[in-house]
Amino acid sequence: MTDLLDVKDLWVRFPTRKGQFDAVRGVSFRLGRERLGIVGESGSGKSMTGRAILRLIRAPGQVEAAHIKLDGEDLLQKSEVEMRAVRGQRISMVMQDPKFSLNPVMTVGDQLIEAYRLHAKGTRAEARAKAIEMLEAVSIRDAERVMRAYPHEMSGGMGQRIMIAMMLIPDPELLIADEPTSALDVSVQAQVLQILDRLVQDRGMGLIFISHDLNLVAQFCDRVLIMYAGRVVETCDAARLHEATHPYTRGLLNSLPRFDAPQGRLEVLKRDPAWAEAPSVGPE
Amino acid sequence: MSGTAWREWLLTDTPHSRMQARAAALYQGWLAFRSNTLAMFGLGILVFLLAVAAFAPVIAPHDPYYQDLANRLQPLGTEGHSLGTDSLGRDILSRLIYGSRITLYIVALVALIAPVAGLIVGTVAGYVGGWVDMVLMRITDIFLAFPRLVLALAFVAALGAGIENAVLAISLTAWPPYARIARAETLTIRNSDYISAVRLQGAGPLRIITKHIWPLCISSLIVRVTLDMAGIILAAAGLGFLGLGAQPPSPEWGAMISEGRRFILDHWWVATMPGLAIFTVSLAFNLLGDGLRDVLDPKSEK
Amino acid sequence: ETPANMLVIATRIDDITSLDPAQSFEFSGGDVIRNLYGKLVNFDPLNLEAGFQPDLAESWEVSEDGRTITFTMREGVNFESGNPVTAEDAAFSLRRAVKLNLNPSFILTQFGLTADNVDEMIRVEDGKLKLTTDKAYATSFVLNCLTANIGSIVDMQTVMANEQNGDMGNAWLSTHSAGSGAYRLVSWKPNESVTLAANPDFHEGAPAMERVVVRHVQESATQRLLLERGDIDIARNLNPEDIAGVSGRDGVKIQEELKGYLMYFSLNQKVPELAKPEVRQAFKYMVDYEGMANSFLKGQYTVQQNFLPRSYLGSVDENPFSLDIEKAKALLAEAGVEGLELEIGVREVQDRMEIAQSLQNTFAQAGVKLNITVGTGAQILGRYRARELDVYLGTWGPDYPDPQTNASTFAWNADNSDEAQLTGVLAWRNSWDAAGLTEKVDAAVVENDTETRAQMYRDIQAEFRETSPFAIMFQNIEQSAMSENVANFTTGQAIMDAAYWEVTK
Amino acid sequence: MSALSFKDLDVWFGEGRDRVDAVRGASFEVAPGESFGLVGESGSGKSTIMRALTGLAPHWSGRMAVNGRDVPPGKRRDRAFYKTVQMVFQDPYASLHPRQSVDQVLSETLYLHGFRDVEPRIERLLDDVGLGPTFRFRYPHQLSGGQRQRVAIARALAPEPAILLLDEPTSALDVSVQAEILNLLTDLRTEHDLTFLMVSHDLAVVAHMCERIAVMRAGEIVEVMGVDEMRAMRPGHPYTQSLLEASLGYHRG
Amino acid sequence: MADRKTEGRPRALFPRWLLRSGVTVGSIAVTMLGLLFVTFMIGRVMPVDPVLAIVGDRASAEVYQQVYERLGLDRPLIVQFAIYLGDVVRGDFGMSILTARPVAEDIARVFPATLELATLGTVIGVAFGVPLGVVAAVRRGSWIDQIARVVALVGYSMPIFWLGLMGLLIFYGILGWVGGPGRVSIFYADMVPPVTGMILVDSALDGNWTVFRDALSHIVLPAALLGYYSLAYISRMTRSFMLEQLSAEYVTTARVKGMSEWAVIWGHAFRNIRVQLITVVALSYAGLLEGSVLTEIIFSWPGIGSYITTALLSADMNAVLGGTVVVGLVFVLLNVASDLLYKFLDPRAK
Ligand SMILES: Nc1ncnc2c1ncn2[C@@H]1O[C@H](COP(=O)(O)OP(=O)(O)OP(=O)(O)O)[C@@H](O)[C@H]1O
Ligand SMILES: Nc1ncnc2c1ncn2[C@@H]1O[C@H](COP(=O)(O)OP(=O)(O)OP(=O)(O)O)[C@@H](O)[C@H]1O
Ligand SMILES: [Mg+2]
Ligand SMILES: [Mg+2]
Ligand code: NI
Repeated sequence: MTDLLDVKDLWVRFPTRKGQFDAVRGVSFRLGRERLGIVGESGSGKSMTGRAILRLIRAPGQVEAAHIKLDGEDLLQKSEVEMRAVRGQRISMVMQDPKFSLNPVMTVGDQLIEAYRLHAKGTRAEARAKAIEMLEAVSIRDAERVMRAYPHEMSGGMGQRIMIAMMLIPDPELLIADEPTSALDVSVQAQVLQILDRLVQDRGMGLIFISHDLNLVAQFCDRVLIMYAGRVVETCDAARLHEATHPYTRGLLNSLPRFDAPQGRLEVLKRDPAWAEAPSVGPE
Repeated sequence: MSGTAWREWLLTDTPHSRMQARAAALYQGWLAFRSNTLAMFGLGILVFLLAVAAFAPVIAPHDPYYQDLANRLQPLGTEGHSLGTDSLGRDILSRLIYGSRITLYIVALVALIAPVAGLIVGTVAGYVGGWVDMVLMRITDIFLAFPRLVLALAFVAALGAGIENAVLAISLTAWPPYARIARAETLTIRNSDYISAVRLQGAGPLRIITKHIWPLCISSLIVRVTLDMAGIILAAAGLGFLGLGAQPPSPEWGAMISEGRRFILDHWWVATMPGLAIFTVSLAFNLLGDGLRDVLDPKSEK
Repeated sequence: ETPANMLVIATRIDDITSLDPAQSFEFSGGDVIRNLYGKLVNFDPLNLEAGFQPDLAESWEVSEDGRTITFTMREGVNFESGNPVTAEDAAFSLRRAVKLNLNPSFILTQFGLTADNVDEMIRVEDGKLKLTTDKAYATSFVLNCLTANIGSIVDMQTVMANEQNGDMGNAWLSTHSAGSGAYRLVSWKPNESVTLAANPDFHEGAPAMERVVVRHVQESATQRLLLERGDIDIARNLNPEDIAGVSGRDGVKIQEELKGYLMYFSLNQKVPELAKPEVRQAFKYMVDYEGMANSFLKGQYTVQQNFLPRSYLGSVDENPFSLDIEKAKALLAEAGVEGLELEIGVREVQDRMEIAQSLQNTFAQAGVKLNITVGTGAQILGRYRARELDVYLGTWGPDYPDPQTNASTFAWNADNSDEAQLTGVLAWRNSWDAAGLTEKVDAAVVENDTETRAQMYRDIQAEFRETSPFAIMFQNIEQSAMSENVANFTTGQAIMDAAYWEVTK
Repeated sequence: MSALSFKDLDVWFGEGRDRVDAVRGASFEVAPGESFGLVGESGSGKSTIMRALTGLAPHWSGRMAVNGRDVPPGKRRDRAFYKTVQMVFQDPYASLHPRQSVDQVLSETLYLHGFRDVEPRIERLLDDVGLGPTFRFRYPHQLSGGQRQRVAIARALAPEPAILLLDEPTSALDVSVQAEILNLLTDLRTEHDLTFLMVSHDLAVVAHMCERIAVMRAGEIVEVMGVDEMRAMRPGHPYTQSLLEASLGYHRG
Repeated sequence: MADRKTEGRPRALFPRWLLRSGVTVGSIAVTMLGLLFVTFMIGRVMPVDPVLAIVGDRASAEVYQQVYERLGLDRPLIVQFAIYLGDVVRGDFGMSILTARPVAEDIARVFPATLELATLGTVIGVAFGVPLGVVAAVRRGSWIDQIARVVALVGYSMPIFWLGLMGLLIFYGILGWVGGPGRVSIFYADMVPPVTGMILVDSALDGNWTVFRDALSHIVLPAALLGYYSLAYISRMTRSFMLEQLSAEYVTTARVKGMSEWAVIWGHAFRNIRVQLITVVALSYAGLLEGSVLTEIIFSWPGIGSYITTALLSADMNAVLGGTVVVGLVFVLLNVASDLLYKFLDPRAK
């Protein structure tokens, strides 16, 4: 069986004043129809990895990889026009910051309808119906009103759900969700995760779930990549995240304050320069 | 110290003194600027212009005021007058060279007055708000709504013709847009956390405006000013065209163009050469402005 | 390209402020009015040298005492309204001009006419018009004055029908015509155009050009392009370079006419150094007359160092001064003047600014520093009239075709005190007491023998040339460029305004 | 006498129909030396209480007192007030002037509070917040989020205040950095005898830092409780209950 | 301004929109009043003598004095201003010295000419400037960007009369492609009844297409010239607005959806700069309406710019004041209109 996604030796480079900066360095992983979590501290290259898959790194950034295969087709070989058919239709991405990721002067409805009609040849009414259905699916109560509203009238949490709805409309095979729940209240967060969960289980969608929140990833995902300084330092089954061995992962886990019991001091991560140097942990 | 050591010292992320920090910030800005070839090209032109202005007496082949009525309106490439001569037989090249002084003078003066006035009005209006804002913005509107030429002409007419007054007049018409920009910028800055933080230290409005808001507005103003330079030179030329700018026989470029206007059909170079000079300078300022925008825009800092 | 029965002229008409002959006092306004109104006496456009000729007055007689002229009116001439032209209309027109007391009224009031006595002095008897003056002026002087536009005869009934607030129709007549001339006014759009339509009943015969359009075209280059493309028949404001540019062209001809106005500079006698006779003399040697006339003024100005324009009664052709820096220096040294620094006021007109720069250049050679102040006409004139300028560079145009017009301003100053406010008198503006010329001018104006009178003016000018603080430099030549097929167009030369009714194409 | 006392505090923004009542009838006391937490969903008015106290939210009514002294109405506060009460903002990226170096930020603060021995104080402050002297001349863009937050804390500590208001001091930071900052705050509190009023929506953080906690919802304080009660999941109000339950994490259904 | 207490009044008396528009109208009025006052004062302190403008160079002191008093110049300034203000409110701008007719009538004649020219110029400027700016931003740093820059800068830095005369020489003088200076050819002048004063509109209304074509051939060149000038400004501003939008995250979102680049640029990014663009366009339109004196002079276009300038140079203060008021009003109204559009187009502006 071919994997849904097969990324091999992915590099993302930015030229800067002080020479070249590698945001992602040799990341390789495979993804089936499952939930893959990517965690790591800020700036570790999580979002860049996600964007690189869609070839959305803006110049002067460059993407290099041995291959990025989606169902066996190498995305890197595709022309920009062919890529357009992949984006949205086959791979979607929920962007990190909903506040800036929605067009401020278009109504939510228009943006959702647009997402549908880019790939499906349906009528506007169909698109509308689908949009409302998706909004309701992400537990937005007043979908009709939200369709008419503008992004700035939405709270951060609603924006994030709209973003998710929008990206799910074309029924992608693979969804990359970049911190999709960070702005959500804990209760809504649960609902959203449930939706994603169902899509993976019922429809066999692949999901890359990027997050800060180690506990959440551990509970929600099947597998986890832990990134540090553009590399994958460890990969493990989500359920066994708490048994992770890499000192970085352990450090992250330990530095969390605990709700259930008081602690004196929190443990502080001691960074080891060697972590950044070591090669990425890959599937082979 | 060797060159590389200097570089190292300047490029450090961990400066050790205020001076080094300043120098490093400047140097990094310079590096960013330098990598922009076009901006460097613009800068080059301006440096050249400065040099020309400074060494005008050395460079100029003739006295810019020397008249030779028998030798008037010589075409381009005439022996001894490579850019020809004007209506009174004066050497155009020499006049252009000397004129660069006046052009620079105008540009420098307007650039000093208009943005500063705009900055003060705009930031005060934006920061203080309320009726102060109302009053200042109404005044700004009034000046903005004035036909510019009327205002400038009236001003020049009231104070008499002459380059200083022309400059003052242009400044008087040029400040309102700057005030608008500064105000808009101030409005976005004034509620930011870092301004709140200074307020929590008990800083007064004057201090906040001058020490905290100005430095942030200045960069966008600088960019805007460099983009407006061509306009300023031409506005001065426009006044000159109406006889109200630089007084004859001063070789101000705008005045030269308007003198040459009479011969444009048969002796096109008389007006075109100073026109090209203005074009070059404004191109230079524009390229420079674009480059500065990249360097100064905080958003581009990573 | 222009229709055969239509004459299209490009010129600058932005100086027109009124087309009421009792008010209009500008060049372009004069050009229009000349074609709209008949006068008692008038010049023949095609024979200006002949002097004034009968027009609406068929003949005239001068009384014994020389103070009253009786005009017999021509019969059968009608105004454009159809009303006949009568002596009553003529009397009304002249009285009206005196009573309105607008800019040009001095041309009539200098004969002792006032609002109070004008009904007495101008009267109609037996269908004849009688004009009485306070002194026995030279008849030629009086009649020359009546050829000025203020002597236009307007249609009394029409004008009074349009009176508003006792303005004797002034407001209405500013934008309408009520005359008996070759044309009537169709429209005057300020800064845009003046359109005239032929008066088919014109007493000298219907004009060939049924419509005349005078377009306001500011730029010489624009006028030239219009002419070259055939969109206009005549371009009146081409500068020397554009004249040179079109003169070789097929189908274009240049017509040169000597005009009346003079280019001069004057020295304010309030400046002590300038009041010295040697200094006044010296300045006249510091001007590159020939150089300017042959370069940037080429073809448009001719050297003239006397206050009467050539072709005026008594005009002389003696131009003794030329650029002579050494002589000027010697004269300055003689007067003990050195390091003189002066301000010259100039209007923002290109040729004047160039003249000023040339003066600046030659003055500097003689050791006099000249600072140029450029300003709008109103600005510079204001200071000139207030006697504030050290040196004034400007033009002067005669107001009527009689030597008195210039003599009375250049060489006449009845009271040189500041309080006198004789702001219309150039000698006064320069604080010059006219050094005994005043009386001579007064004498000349009442001399009835024309040759004697002419000689008197020649003498005045000889003295004036040497002693006055006026350095008269040039007389204007108007170069009109026109399509070759245009014939009989005249701008009126030195004494008159343009006339269109003889034009053919 | 309480370090901070709020009584029937109403805070609102805007006028007329635009009016938003951000805080309604809030009352609570913070004892000297205590660390008091404010939790609640986003937009419930937590930051607004702090902003009202420091004069950054102009419209309020009710009573606020610092060390027993009533805060005057309006937004004017005297310098003595700012010497007592200081605040650390939520977003370290927004709370530092982009064109001022650490040195400038701190020296200006010290200058404004009338300290003349600026040099040694800056060094000590940097030391206090765990930044070496090497950071002194850096500009914000040369600092990481955590480092910026330390500078912000140093700035707040500069006038030697007794009371520190902390508005989600770690929510913009990584978990690893969060631990460092929280440790730093704990240390500083003991060292300088500080009183904390701290806002966060992360219950674990609040639980870690505070002794007592007020739960806010829609501008109102629904409950004030001790940290132990919270840990023991014994809320007195249904909203607190749901908050607590949700924060336990996601369970696959 | 004193704020009257509104306490105790039922709020419903002042619905929000009424209050808002009241404030708008009020601020327009205040601006206009200020404008009038400043212009008036300029007119009076200027050392240019309005009397001289009327009586001319040769007038005697007596005539001068007479006119001086007729103009009311002997009265205190503030009284003069009050009288003037009263007249203006009644729509009476007084008589122009230069044209011997009411200033209002003059303006009604010259303003449509400028309006026609400026409108067409703006249309041209927008039609070419916006795409140019967008392309320059999208292809930032490429040769297209550089060319766009040079094209814009030539427009910015070559004096308009230079371009104008060269244009006339080439397109009219040599090629004969366009009509010459002036609004219509002489023989078509006054052929269509003036309704709006804009010949293109009037001839279209009249159905007289010959005149329309002729007028069009006359207006294209000056309009293209003004258009070029505003193109320069608009394209530079468009470029900088677009650059900002193109780096925004929502643009990436649109790409994620699989939109074509073209749709991303025009459908998303461009939508966000419309508001800013409108302000810029309004400003440049106002600038053109203010009258490009030089263009008007070169093309013998009897517009408001040269009207005001001529008036100013001749101290025809009534005309200057009237012209300034009209231009100022247009400016303020354009401002208000662009604000309204702003509110309409940008949902964030409430
Ligand atoms: N245009 C750019 N030029 C240079 N470096 C960049 C650019 N964009 C991003 N980077 C760098 O790439 C690295 C990876 O960024 P990325 O956004 O993937 O981090 P992240 O793991 O998603 O962090 P976060 O949790 O904060 O979202 C960061 O160090 C960032 O500074
Ligand atoms: N300047 C303001 N103008 C109008 N409303 C405001 C303003 N500042 C805050 N609000 C409103 O006041 C309410 C409380 O805001 P506040 O910032 O105190 O919430 P918070 O509890 O701190 O939320 P968060 O956890 O998101 O920081 C919100 O509804 C907010 O929209
Ligand atoms: Mg990210
Ligand atoms: Mg908050
Ligand atoms: Ni060394």
